[in-house]
Amino acid sequence: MANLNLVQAINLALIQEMEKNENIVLLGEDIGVNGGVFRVTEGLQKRFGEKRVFDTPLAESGIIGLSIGLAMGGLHPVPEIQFEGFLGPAYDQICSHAARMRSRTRGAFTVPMTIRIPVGGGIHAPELHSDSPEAIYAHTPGLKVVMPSSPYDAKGLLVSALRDPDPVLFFEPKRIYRAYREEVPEDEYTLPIGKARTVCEGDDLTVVSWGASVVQCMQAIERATESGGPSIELIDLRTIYPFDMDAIEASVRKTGRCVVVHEAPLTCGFGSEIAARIMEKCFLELEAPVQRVAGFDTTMPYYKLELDYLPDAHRVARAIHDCMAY
Amino acid sequence: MANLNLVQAINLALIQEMEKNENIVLLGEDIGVNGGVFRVTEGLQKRFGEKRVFDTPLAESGIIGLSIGLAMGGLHPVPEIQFEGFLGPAYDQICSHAARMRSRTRGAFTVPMTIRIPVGGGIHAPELHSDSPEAIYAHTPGLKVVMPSSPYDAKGLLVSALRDPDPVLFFEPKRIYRAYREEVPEDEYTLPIGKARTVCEGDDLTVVSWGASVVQCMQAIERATESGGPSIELIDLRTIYPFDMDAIEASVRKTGRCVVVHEAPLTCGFGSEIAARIMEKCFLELEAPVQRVAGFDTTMPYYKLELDYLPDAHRVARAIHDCMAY
Amino acid sequence: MPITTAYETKIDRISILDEHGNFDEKLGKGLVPDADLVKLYEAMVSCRQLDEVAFRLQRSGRMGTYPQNMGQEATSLGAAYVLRPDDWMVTCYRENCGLFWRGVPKEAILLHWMGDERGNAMPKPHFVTPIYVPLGTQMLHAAGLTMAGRYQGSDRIACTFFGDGASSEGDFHEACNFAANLHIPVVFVCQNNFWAISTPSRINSAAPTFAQRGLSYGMPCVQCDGNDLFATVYATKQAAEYARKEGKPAFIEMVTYRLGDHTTADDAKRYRDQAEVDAWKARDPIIRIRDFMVARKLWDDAKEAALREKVEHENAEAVARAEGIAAPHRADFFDSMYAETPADLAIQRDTMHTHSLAQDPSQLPPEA
Amino acid sequence: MPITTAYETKIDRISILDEHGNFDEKLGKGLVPDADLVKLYEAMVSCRQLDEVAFRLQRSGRMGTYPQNMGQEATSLGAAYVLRPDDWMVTCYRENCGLFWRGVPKEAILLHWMGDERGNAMPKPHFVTPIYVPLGTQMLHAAGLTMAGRYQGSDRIACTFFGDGASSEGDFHEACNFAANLHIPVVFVCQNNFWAISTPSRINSAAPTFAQRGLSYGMPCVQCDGNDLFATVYATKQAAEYARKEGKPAFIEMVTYRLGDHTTADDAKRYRDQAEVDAWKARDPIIRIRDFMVARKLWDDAKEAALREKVEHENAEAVARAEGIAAPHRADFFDSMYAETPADLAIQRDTMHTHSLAQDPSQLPPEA
Ligand SMILES: Cc1ncc(C[n+]2csc(CCOP(=O)(O)OP(=O)(O)O)c2C)c(N)n1
Ligand SMILES: Cc1ncc(C[n+]2csc(CCOP(=O)(O)OP(=O)(O)O)c2C)c(N)n1
Ligand SMILES: [Mg+2]
Ligand SMILES: [Mg+2]
Repeated sequence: MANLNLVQAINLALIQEMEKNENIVLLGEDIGVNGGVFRVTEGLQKRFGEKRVFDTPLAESGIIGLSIGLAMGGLHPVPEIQFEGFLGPAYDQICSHAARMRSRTRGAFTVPMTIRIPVGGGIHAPELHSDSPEAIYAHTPGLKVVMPSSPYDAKGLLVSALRDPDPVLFFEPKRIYRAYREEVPEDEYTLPIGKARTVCEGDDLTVVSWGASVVQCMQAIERATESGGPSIELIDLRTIYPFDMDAIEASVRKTGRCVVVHEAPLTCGFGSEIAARIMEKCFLELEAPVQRVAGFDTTMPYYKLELDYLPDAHRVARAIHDCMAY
Repeated sequence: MANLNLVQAINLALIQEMEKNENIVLLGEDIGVNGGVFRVTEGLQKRFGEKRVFDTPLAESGIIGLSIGLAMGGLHPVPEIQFEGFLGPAYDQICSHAARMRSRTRGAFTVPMTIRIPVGGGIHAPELHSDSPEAIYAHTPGLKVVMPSSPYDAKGLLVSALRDPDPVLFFEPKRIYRAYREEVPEDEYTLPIGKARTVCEGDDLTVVSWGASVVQCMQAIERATESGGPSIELIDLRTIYPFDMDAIEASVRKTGRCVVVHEAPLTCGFGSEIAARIMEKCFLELEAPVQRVAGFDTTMPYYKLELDYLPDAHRVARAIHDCMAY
Repeated sequence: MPITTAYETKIDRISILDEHGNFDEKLGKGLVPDADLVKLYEAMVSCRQLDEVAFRLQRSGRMGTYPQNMGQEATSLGAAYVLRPDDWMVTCYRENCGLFWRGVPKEAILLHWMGDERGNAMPKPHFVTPIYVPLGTQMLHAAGLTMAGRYQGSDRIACTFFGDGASSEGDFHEACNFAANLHIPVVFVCQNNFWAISTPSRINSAAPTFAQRGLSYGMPCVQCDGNDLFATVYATKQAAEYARKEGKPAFIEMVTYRLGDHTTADDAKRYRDQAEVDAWKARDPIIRIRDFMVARKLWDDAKEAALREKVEHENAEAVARAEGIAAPHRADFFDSMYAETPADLAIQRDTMHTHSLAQDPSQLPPEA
Repeated sequence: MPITTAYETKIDRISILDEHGNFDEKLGKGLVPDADLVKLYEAMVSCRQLDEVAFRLQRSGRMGTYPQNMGQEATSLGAAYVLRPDDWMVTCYRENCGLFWRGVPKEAILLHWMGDERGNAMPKPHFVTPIYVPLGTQMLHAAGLTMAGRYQGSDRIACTFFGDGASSEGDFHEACNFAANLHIPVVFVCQNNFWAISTPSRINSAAPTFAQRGLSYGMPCVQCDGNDLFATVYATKQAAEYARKEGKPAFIEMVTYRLGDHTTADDAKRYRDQAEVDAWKARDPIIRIRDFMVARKLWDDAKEAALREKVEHENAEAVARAEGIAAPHRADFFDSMYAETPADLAIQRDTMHTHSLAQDPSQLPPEA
């Protein structure tokens, strides 16, 4: 049992799985000697050698396209895309090939691959270093999309991804890479892809979120509780696709109210899918419309204004208030 | 007043606007001598010369990237992407640049550009020639997304796009390129981007759709009406972003029931946004959960099974029945 | 010296059996044993005949859009003949002749164009990938497949095919660059058939050759007559030996010509002159080999007649197998998405024609 | 002849004032008038000093991540000196020296790195584009801007800069290919500074030069000493003249070195030896020109001291202007999305801190 931050938990998961499974290889920009710009792969090239951990040319489509070939050839590549803003050049290889290979070849070729991607805002970074594109990939059948919100979850979910026979986009919220530490077992454990986590239980309202926003939600809930507010249940989705609708449904059937929180733009963000499903599944139990607290329908602003863009505890609290008052 | 199909209506709109505005230039794969694989640009190179209508190298990112530069330089480029399945390589130029240029330069550079893209299934085409990615771009702030469902609308909307100061993705449903003809005025007219069209009025239920699916909806509604079913209002969204929520809201407040229909996969398709908004705006008036009839969360199958994938009149009718029976 | 030379290079052009029947003994002697030559010829004739059959199938509504290979048989066949059975051959959609040589069942290709994914379920032992639709994307997979093989201890290489048009895609550049810099032995074969649908090759490259596309990456580059089977064999042999020995990529431009329309959906008369087509008909790779064999008494009209009959029969059987396959099951496209179908997707599958998607079946009245 | 030559070429390397002070009169004489040389030197010194200021700003939390230009001043400056004021200069993020030469206000660059979009509102008359973050993407815009200019009847060309790493991106290939085949006069300048963050340039190209990246497209290619201002001026002059005259692109590799960390977020000691850095310090483009001017009595310590003072003062003022600008308004990022803000977006803007997004205000009780 060690006290680790999210970066260290991912690093540990990679080490342990690479020792178990020699088909796992890591590739990407600056992940070798440099250990990645966030140091997530620190020490791995030294430990596993240049055949298993290697730097690539600076080309994201190439990184993913090569990885697809590696996966078709029987390995489990773990490409790192340096920032989510640079997924764009790889969009076609991910959506036209990785997502389709199994289905278009009726299983003759498959793409077991875990794409690691730092995601989200709040770290004062330059342009295109602060976005949240998870909904784009959740709308693309054939992919799995994971976004942990804690070191413990990160390790357990990454191990599952590294053992998954299908392509997984593993989004790492950079805002909480080093925000806090928690106990993370050295011993092997996995967290199932597709299952949510109930962070705290409550009876009056359900908050659904994922990634760094979960932390904002916890703050808002604490305040609400301190000030004797409603009893709130917080669900951390953990995986965006497949997503744990059963957990959300059970909770909202109980509470009758729901607030969804994410950093990505509102329109067609994944919150819209959750809101639509809740209506479909819990229509008769709903006491208020599902509230969405999300990024706005604008480009993520440069860092001087980024905190005005990102959902924060205040906006979450306001949504809880509105939803309860409805 | 001429009787035109959708291809001819677009061709006419291009001719008329190009004659008015010499800053409009057309580019893309095989759009010149060949007139495009769907013949939408037939005769335009002959008419306007190779400087205004030209074939490009086979590279979609290049086509859009070059167009962005042309637009920054003061022209209004109209790039054609041969099939929606080949938008992938251009995703980064569209989302990282075209969508952001105005905002990231605070208006110093803008990208007036109309990207023409044949979209959707139902024509027995090969792989990646039958998809519906509109939600991906509706989730990307800075873009406008248009999809006409008739020759008349196509001309009016395209003229608006060609005069719009911001980047517009103009999706052309290939399934109805030549499906039918209708009266299309020779004279100039425009249809505003962001306004929906009420195809037929009704009191019991609202159907919202766009593109080729509108035709499927009309069939379903006819049948329902013939068999003395409910009175149904059909709204053709016409533009996916910005979208006409006022029209939907007004209709659903009246009917209390809604079915949304689109070809794209269900999860995080644009139907989810509409469903979520209806709940937000019309919660107290809703008598049943909004029903979504959409493509499934799978890769679009090859053509032997494509009709099992695409929403058809039967599935729309079933949804209407379910929604009314709720 | 203020001006020095930073780099200098030269690209060869290989031609062994030219369109006039001139045969270069020095390069050509012993390159292809007579017995093999006959088999290779038969393979080209068979592929050509299947092209005609496929065309008729499409016209009669029994197949979707189909891209004929006519005129380009010698490119992929020459490569397939040289490659080891366990080398990867990663192609686009105009390399039927090479794929069939490696044992890919003809019905697989037919099924693909009949709109049936089962045509892509390529039998692994052939070390080939299915037809690729998005241009320029497959070469990166060729590099990955080869790197994986090396990782697993094999000295397998890959040979990947793409067109003059596809070489304009960014992924082409990235694939070449990755292979060169990460030392992945891939033979890149650009099939320059002068057209990308209606776009003449000069719009895809203003350079004197496509072969020089490989110079950026420091690869050995060569151009060869792609309608000369001996030349495609020779060029691929040299490139493959280099790649396997050095563990590095090589680049070949095979100059050929698309004798038919781009696909059955295309009408080439709209954009190219018949004179150009006729000139290339005279350079047909099949005629060239037949004349060569006849001159050497390896072939005669009787053999030709027998071959025609055999080929028509075989191809008819392939069509029968393709059309005889059971209709795909509606559920197929759900169950092939993931190793394990997610619960929500299973519900979509099971209720696809009985309920509307959004509906929780438990809340439903029976269908009217 | 079965083996003929399909293509042959040679790439020159230009060096005029080398690191030992050797000056080639033949190429260098009259290339840069003494008066200009002094101004160019002052520009490099000023740019270098701003780099130091920016570094301190970042360390003291007054600016975000910043990429120093240190050591590469002569590349973009040589080009900017040659270009016509109405030629486009389309850069990445390490070309401050050239941009300042063209009159871009220093505070614009500072503002960008201070997380303020107003730093990107480049004044049109300078014909420059703002800093680009996604690598390799700007060269296509350079091609489009140039094509638009030609369409409007101007003979304006563009000069676009990118790094050794960025040349691995697919968009680089597409930009070169479009410019070559559609006859767009763009001068492509690859700044090879041997590193892409921690990635050595050999991983981005295994070829002997980056200059040969241009051979694929049949462009004239040249390599020059990027730390030799005379060489960058000479190479750009030749390329620009060719481009303007022929209406076609040209390619230049400028060999230079990044003396500082990749950015203030980077620690180059993790991946490169100090010895390598020291060797390059001896090739500093600024020192080289200073020694040259001193030897020719164009410069002395007094002038140097005066310049330092002037530069520090000017740069301090630029910082003051950048930091003195009013805080951006929250609404800015809504109102700059479209020429006309959509109604729904206006509601998001107006209610961003008073209501939760999903809520129809009309249905709301007043805030608690
Ligand atoms: C990425 C992508 N863009 C466009 C297309 C549409 N398309 C299919 S074939 C073709 C022309 C291909 O030309 P070339 O690469 O020379 O191959 P050829 O058909 O001549 O064998 C085009 C544009 C595609 N399949 N993929
Ligand atoms: C498309 C894209 N991928 C990755 C990055 C992250 N990144 C920023 S700078 C850099 C290295 C660039 O190296 P090079 O092109 O040689 O330019 P240099 O920094 O050496 O001037 C990387 C990988 C980016 N900005 N854009
Ligand atoms: Mg071709
Ligand atoms: Mg560099």
